[in-house]
Amino acid sequence: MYTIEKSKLSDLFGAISASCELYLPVKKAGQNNFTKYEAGTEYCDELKTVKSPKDMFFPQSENIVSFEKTDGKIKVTPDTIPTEKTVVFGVRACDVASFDVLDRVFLSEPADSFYKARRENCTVVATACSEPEESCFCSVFGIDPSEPKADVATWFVGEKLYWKALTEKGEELTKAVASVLTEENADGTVEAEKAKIKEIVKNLPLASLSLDGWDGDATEAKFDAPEWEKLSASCLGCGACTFVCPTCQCYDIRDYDTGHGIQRYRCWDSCMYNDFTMMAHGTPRPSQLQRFRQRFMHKLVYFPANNDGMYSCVGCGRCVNKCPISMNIAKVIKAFGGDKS
Amino acid sequence: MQRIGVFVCWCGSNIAATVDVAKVVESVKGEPGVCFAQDYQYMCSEAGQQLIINAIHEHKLTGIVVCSCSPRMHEATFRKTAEKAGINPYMVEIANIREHCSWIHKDKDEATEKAVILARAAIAKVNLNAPLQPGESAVTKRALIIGGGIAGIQSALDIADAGYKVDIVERSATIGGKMAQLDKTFPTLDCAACILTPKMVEAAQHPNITLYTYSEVESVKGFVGNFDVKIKKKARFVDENKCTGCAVCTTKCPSRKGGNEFNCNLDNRGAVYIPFAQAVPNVAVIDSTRCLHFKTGKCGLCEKVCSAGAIKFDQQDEIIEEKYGAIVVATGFQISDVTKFDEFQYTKHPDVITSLELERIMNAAGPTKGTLLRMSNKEHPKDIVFVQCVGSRDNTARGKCYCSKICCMYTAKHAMLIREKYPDVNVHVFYIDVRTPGKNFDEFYRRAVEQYNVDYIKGMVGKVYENENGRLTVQAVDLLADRRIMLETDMVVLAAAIEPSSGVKDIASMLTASIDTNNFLTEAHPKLRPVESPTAGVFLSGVCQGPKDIPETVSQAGAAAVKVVGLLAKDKLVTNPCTATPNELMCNGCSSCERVCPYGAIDYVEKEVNDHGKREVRRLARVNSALCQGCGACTVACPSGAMDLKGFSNRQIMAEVDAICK
Amino acid sequence: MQKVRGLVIKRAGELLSDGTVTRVLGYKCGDFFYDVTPAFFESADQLSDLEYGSFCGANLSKYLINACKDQKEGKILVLLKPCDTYSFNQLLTEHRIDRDKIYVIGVGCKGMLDIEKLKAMGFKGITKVLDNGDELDIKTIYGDKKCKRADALLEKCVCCKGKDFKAFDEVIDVEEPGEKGADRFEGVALLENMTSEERFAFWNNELSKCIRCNACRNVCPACSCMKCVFDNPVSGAAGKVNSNSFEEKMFHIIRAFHVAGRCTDCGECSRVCPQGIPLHLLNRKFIKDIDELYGDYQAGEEVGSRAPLVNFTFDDAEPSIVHERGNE
Amino acid sequence: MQVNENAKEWKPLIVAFCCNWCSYAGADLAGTSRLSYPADVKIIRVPCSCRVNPMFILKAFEKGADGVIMCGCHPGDCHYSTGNYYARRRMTLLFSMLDYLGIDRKRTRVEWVSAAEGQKFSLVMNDFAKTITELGENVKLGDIRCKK
Repeated sequence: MYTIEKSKLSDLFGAISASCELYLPVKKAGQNNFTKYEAGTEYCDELKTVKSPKDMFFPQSENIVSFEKTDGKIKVTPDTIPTEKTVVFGVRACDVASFDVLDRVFLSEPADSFYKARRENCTVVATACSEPEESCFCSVFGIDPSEPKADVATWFVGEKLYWKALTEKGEELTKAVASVLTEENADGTVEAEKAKIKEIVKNLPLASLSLDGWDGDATEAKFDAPEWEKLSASCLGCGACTFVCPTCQCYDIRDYDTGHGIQRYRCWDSCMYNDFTMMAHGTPRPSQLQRFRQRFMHKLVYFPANNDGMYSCVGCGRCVNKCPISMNIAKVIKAFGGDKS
Repeated sequence: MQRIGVFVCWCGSNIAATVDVAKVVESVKGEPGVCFAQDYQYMCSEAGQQLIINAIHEHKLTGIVVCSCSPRMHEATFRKTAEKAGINPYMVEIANIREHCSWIHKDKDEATEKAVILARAAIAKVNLNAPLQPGESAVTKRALIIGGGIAGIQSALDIADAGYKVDIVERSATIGGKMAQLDKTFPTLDCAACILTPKMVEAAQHPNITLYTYSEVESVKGFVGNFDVKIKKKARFVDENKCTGCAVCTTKCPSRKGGNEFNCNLDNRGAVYIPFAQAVPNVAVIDSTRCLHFKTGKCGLCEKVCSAGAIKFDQQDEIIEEKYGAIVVATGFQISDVTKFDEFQYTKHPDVITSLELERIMNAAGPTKGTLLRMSNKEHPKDIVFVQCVGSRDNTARGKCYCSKICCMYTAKHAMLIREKYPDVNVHVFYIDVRTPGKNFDEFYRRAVEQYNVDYIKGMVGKVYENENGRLTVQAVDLLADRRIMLETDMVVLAAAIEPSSGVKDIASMLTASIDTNNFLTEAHPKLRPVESPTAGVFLSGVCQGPKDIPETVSQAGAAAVKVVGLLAKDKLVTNPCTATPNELMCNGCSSCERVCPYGAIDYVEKEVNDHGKREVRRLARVNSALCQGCGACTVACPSGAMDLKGFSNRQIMAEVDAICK
Repeated sequence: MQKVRGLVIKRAGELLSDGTVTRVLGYKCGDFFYDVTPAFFESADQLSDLEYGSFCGANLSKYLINACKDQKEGKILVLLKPCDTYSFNQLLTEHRIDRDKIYVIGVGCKGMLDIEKLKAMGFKGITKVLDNGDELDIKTIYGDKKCKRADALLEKCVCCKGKDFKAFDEVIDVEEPGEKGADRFEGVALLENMTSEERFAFWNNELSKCIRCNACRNVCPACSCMKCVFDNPVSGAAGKVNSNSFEEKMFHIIRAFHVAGRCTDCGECSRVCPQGIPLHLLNRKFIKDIDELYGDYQAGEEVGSRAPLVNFTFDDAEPSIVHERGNE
Repeated sequence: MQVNENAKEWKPLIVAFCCNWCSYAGADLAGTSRLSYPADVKIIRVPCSCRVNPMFILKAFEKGADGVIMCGCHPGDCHYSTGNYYARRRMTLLFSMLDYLGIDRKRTRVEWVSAAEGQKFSLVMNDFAKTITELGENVKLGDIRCKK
């Protein structure tokens, strides 16, 4: 176990960013988002970033290939696979868990080479949630915010940050920044913090959500349920939930005419959009009810069906906070009777 | 994908001296869609056109780009060339490499580079061109004239003489309009009735003209060449075919309390009346608001005295439906409300009158049988004051910002007539400016001043009030002498501003013709199309378009008639194919486009659409391509881009932008 | 507002029972006090879930577009706050909704609260907010807190348009008539007074947060196009993402331009933006320009009024006025 | 933006939207009268200034234009009677918004040029090109992918 004074965090960030790119939660124009560290950047200790850290590995838009026409021939140039070493600091347990969900999609064969490279090049430093909020329900998905499972786990207690490497990558990073850390036997302090967090988590208002009835076999039971109509009635069809969600992984591939060629890029897409998976004949889900149902069925039924029962929700609660009309996965689960309280 | 041919013209040395045409040809060969490119000395020549035709055939071209002079010069030429070769004429685009390039640049490299870019933009556009077909619509060979004053009568006569049917709709009981009320006309001082009534009779007797007097236009639907109009023929309660115009009923009618509009209410008429002796048609009409039979159910005297049996108390309003190819608006004017100018005592003193009232007083058929008398005591006046610009050139809320144009001249006329007939009467005229731009107008005015000693005073009248002796005092300023004047007079005549007739707003909205802030109808172009309304098929005649005197009105009426004849002479109208067209799946029916359309070409229909399997009834914009002129205002007003313009589509223009910014 | 809620439930129940309306469009309470969801209620017994409290900022008028189109029988009762009635009128002006199918209850409002502002004040784990006159009692999992009500108002309520209903069939209001809010153009003027470089930096900072979730567009009652240009592959402007600073700006400029003269300044765009971008500053800029250049105009004040961008006068200002005024 | 390879000198790219009835004809007259203006100006013909969608202007900037100018008939002389009045309002508001976002206000302009004003057309284009050259390359409003 290592420690560093909170007041000396900038030394730590300086040390990390000396050898690689560091991303961490930073408040810009009033909002907390993962941002690249530059000297002077201040860490924001708010619980949640607006966007999840998923665009560390799966950016909102990324160029994949370009085409250029010269002398009647088309030249195809794939964009280069990123090689920068990165560290992302301050990832919460739920977001760490979301990487497992994304890995299922992007690393299963054929693996996505852009995602794979970014994922392998990145060391994840997680931070325990000392003050979980009312919208959090990670415990429902078996995630323990007091004990994030990343390359390095950290805890803010009092005036100190406690640092513990959990993987080889974590050890390596620890070694690289050892000069600014202090070795200290602080298991007692950290254990006490964990116990405190666990107690708060137990009593969170959404902790009573129950996933009974939601699994890979629930398609028939849930698909034609009358609840969907009421739940989706006020959905605006925007993509706020999708884009703040750490596990949503749908994308579109588009071409952009640069004037001197075509740049093909991929970008996040949202199943809530009315042009999602638009085909020549139209869209397969013409109503908002169908699109709304798709999003939740995917997270709670189809994804577990294809991924050994893993849900594609980690209970981060971002959608609870950000949906313009306050409709969210917690309300969906409850509407189907999933509340133990 | 199009198969595009690019033809680069040398224009002798006009282009070739500054633009390396061979390089342009080489550069465009790699552009998308281009499968043929060639330069030639004179593309517009017979040989050049043949070269294009041959290339179209040989290379199976679907679109062509001509890099040459301005499209304003030869676009039509090359469209015809394309048509001759069997491709749609709208598959031609011109890159203007002469006026916009070779003629203004000296550096050959620079000019060549620009020519290539302009050619590329034209190629990008042609790639998105679609064949366009001009539409056709039939023309109903009948015209409608709204308003039966001198403007309407003149237009009707001219159109009728050209051999077309014309209907005149006039809301009062006779045609003739304001001119019939006038005594004499400037600058010749001939009698208005003497020159007008023959025209009225001619109109009534013309085999091609139908008169609908005491009638109003109820609704107008349709568009140029195909207007469907409903005309309401108001009940006269007199059988037009039986009435002989003997006027016995009008003298016997016991209800005589109401004013006589023809004499500006300076005397009274019966409830059954003929507006004036030379009325056309010379048929009585019963004013049901005044008739005792309608009020009490009794009386019926007129019915008893009518030997022709023409009185029909049970007559009903009648709706006539007719189709027209063209409509002329000739709704004329009215005297604006002078009661708002109370400093002149118009509402309080009977000797303060408007100029039109003076016309009636001076007229032999008027309330005083043509003798100039004070209306207060029927005595001969010694002094008369004329006040100019009452309400004209007045930027305040009660006035009109414009010049009424006719007042200076008719005041000079009045002054002269009075001095001629009654040399003992002193005439004073207060004016801001005397405006006499017209043939023999200034001479006329100078005669009033020099020969008839009319006292013209530059200055405005501030106030008029009654003296103890019953005469009026006029308080004014003489601007030239820079002094205040107190003038005692017997009569004050106000040159009230003229304004478009009441009801013109309703007519304009029925016709979707636009009106300006003063309610004058707007012309399609203030200089080049002054007798056409922006709405195709609607023409303007007389004062409804702006203040004017009789000769101007008559000439405009003739001009409008020629435009109508030009339209009716066609069997079919070919419509501009570059019109706006809405994408039904994207249209919201929000009405933004309709509001900016200067031609009233857009309306809305409730229509079922099939939006990818979802069927629903939506409110959709519909463009009448016979009316649309292709300006594109609607395309930008439309937020969703549902409205697009053929020939200049969003995609085409953006493709040009892209090509230029490459 | 508890009192208004009671009256609304009672009246809505009556109107449902006597068949005047068949549906009620209102707000449904959620797990916390702040997470109300717009919802339809189809019978009197469902109304127990109807909420009308300090977090009912959502403008319900846009839902009427779809509700008027579905084939369901009967009228829709809708709850509209004074400011919402402007949007309602604007939708009527644009023929997007059918007045005959709608029964409007105007509900009184003393200003709605902004959960984001409370969070920004540092309150964590908020589970309940009690309205206590000028003060708020805030219950959180980390203890009870207090703050001034005025400090937690939504931006649109800070600049309240006033308590007049511009459209209604009946009104339920127990609040004292209030004053109009602060000058809504203050924020715009502040930016106008900056230098061009400062403004550029400000907007770069704000708009770079945009994740192009389209929440601002989809919630906007003026953005009621069947198909948005930004979703239309042939419009030349389609895009799903802000791939760079140009797209961020393009989307927001065009969106603001398309609603210019039609925007009632209902403030929904700013309220729903997950990244807290002050989008109202764009719309209000257009409104301020329109007011200054073409005369005061409030969209939705009057049904059928002619929006400034589909109107003109002969002596309108020339575009060069932009180049001549203010700071470079 | 175009780079003249030989001179290595930056040249601005200016897009001009000209109404068919007045300004385009004015440009023709400038040509006929041999009144020169920089080749950086490229004209796109539109039926009326009211056809110019703000999107076209932003599109031009996106693709690398350094300045955009729109020319129409003088107010009161519109071939379609009212088109330029609508265009005037649209452009005023658009330009004001661009300025509000901190984008160089001088990169956009509206000029009314009649078919008889060849001289004015040439003067306007010379002046606008000079302004844009002084402002330099447009960096605030372009898509980075379009840069060469």
